[in-house]
Amino acid sequence: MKVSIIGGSGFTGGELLRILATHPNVEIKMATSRRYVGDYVHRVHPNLRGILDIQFTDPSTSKIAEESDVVFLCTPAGVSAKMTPEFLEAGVKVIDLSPDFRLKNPGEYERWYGWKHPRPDLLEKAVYGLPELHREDIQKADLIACPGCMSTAAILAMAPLAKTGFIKQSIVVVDAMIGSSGAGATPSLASIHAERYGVIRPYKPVGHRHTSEIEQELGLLAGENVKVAFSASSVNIVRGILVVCHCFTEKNVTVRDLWKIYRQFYGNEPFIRLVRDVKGIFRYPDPKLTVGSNFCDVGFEFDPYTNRIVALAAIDNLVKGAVGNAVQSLNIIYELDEKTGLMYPGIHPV
Amino acid sequence: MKVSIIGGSGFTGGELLRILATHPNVEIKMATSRRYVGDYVHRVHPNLRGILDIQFTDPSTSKIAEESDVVFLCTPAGVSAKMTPEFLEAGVKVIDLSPDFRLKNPGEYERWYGWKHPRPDLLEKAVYGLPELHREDIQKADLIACPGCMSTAAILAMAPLAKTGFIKQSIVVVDAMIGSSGAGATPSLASIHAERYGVIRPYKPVGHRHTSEIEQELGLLAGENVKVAFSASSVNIVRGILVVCHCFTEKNVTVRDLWKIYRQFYGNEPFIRLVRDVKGIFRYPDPKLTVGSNFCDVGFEFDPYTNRIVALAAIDNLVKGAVGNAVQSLNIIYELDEKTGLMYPGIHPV
Amino acid sequence: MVIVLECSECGGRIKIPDDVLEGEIFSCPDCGMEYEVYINNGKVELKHAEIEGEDWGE
Repeated sequence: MKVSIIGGSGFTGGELLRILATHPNVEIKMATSRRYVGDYVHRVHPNLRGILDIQFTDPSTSKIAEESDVVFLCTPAGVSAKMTPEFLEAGVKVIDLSPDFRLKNPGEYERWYGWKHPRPDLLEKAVYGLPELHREDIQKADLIACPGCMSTAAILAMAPLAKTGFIKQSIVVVDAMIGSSGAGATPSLASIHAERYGVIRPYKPVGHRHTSEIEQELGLLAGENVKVAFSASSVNIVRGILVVCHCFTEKNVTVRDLWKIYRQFYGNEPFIRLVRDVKGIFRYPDPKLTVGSNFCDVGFEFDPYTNRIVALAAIDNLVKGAVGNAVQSLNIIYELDEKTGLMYPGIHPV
Repeated sequence: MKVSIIGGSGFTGGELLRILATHPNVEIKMATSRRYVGDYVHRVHPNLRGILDIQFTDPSTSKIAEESDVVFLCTPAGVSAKMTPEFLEAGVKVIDLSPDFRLKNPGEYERWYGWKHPRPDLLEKAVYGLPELHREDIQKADLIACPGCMSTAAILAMAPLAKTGFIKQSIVVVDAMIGSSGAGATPSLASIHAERYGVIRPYKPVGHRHTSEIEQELGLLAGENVKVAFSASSVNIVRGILVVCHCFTEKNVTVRDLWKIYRQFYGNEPFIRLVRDVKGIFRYPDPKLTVGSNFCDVGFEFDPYTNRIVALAAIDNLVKGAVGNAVQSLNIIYELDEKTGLMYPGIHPV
Repeated sequence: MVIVLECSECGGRIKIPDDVLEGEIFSCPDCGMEYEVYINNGKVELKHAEIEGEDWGE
């Protein structure tokens, strides 16, 4: 199928080009970039030198629509809300990696993004692009809203617990730790090496936008409202997210129960790996072990001292946290094997 | 074809398993490890969880020979020299990633390794496994000696200059900078995080063993003895090698001449990328841009002030510096497309 | 149809569509040097386009 990428010069756009370059069923028609129009993509994404021989273009939406079956939008917040309607009207499927269509309730955009959504009618039509939770809807969708990177990790860590009633009437606490590629390629004083290197920087201890997505999805699973106390800190890596989720429960739980709950929920999901080893140096999920792969490693532990289930998840924020969900959704829409073009082993050590 | 890996628990063994796991023409029969016999490989190589479902074994050489067409030896110095003869007698092809058969001249082993080679007769039979220089010999070989990681980078950086007489009667100076994975997985005080992190550590300023290989191969190209002043320092990355090679010349050279010399030599080699950009932030080779890929990025510059050609090369020490050459050689021996199973785009940023 | 011109910096091959307009910018795939197209009595030719200096670190 013919695909185009809007906003091909950022880290997400580059990662999408990397994955699609070796995807057997995809023909990349266009990769757009206003800033780098005319440049070869490997000038911005050096890992693609010798792999992709195309240049960035900046055509009109209608030109892109003419030549593409599917468009991926790797655009900053607010851009996709304007472009998507045009593509949908032209019969082009949209896989949006921006936040513009993730939330069902327009009011939540005002609260978390301070932004009045221009097309609330489309929010109902959009499907939340997390295959492990919405496979059937994705299959029939024209508009996919890919989840935020940290939301992906937190939701996947706690989904089995939400489904089996372990997140009832209580607040869950989520600490997310993320690498520098999560902040994107736009330079800022906070992201220059001398300032960013070696930090453990609580950059959003409260009010992080991903909270609303996590509450939305866990709420659907739990069948009632869930409140999430979310804090995000950046750490001294480039790729990777670890979430440590604290779920308090009155029920008594054993590790065996947890294995059963997580196995039942994730069965044979191709990209979820349950990691709770009893020996060795890789006992719990750790993003270092997922770099470059589409795997989400999920783990858990029970703390009898505080009656707390600790749910853990580790992903590569650029792959499973962004383009992995997008390409999985593409595979689902076109009824391909979901693993197509995504079954990379991670790079270790790195 | 059926392959087995001897010494599968080290970083090189793990990287070989990663590449072979998705190689379409390979069936992995055995991965041996005395220390981890019976363990699943993903206990030692966590990136392979969900990718490879095999356990480490520790059978006799004859058992391995029975079941394998090719064996890869990822063993410390001195082990392969004992094992290889048995495999060759059993008609099994050997691709040796250890240093035991790299040098043609047995005397060099005494000088650089302080080791009397037990089977000097096999040194003539062994082919130096650098496809860009020895493709025809590799095709007909039963015993391949894969080059050292830093030798690979230095040889590929200077080969075109050696061939065109730019390295005549003069000493070349080579500064190699390498990541921590180059030291292997055996723990030592020098490699614990608190001591290894953030170093720029000249660990072998003189007398590095790879010197002999570089002199051997450049000498063959130049048609006369070449002397290499080699220094190796470890830097604050995990994967990657950069070599900066200083070649002094009386001839006057322009950048255009250098492009011509390097293009002529490397023509359309699948894994060599010539990198000397005039703009952007990726102007010269940099291992950060090759992580996880089999590419060797080669660049150059001319310094009229000291009449010096600076030749640069960057590789991933575990891929092109080790298993990449091994798997390329496997593809050549079995007359497959040399790119089979190796055409990964690197991971960027990482 | 595409015409191929040689990059004066590195000798690389620059592919130019034959319906190119005067003043269009093309860059060499091998070394990134940028050129501006000009039509010299019917013949498509390249001249150096100046590259705005980017931040290149040190």
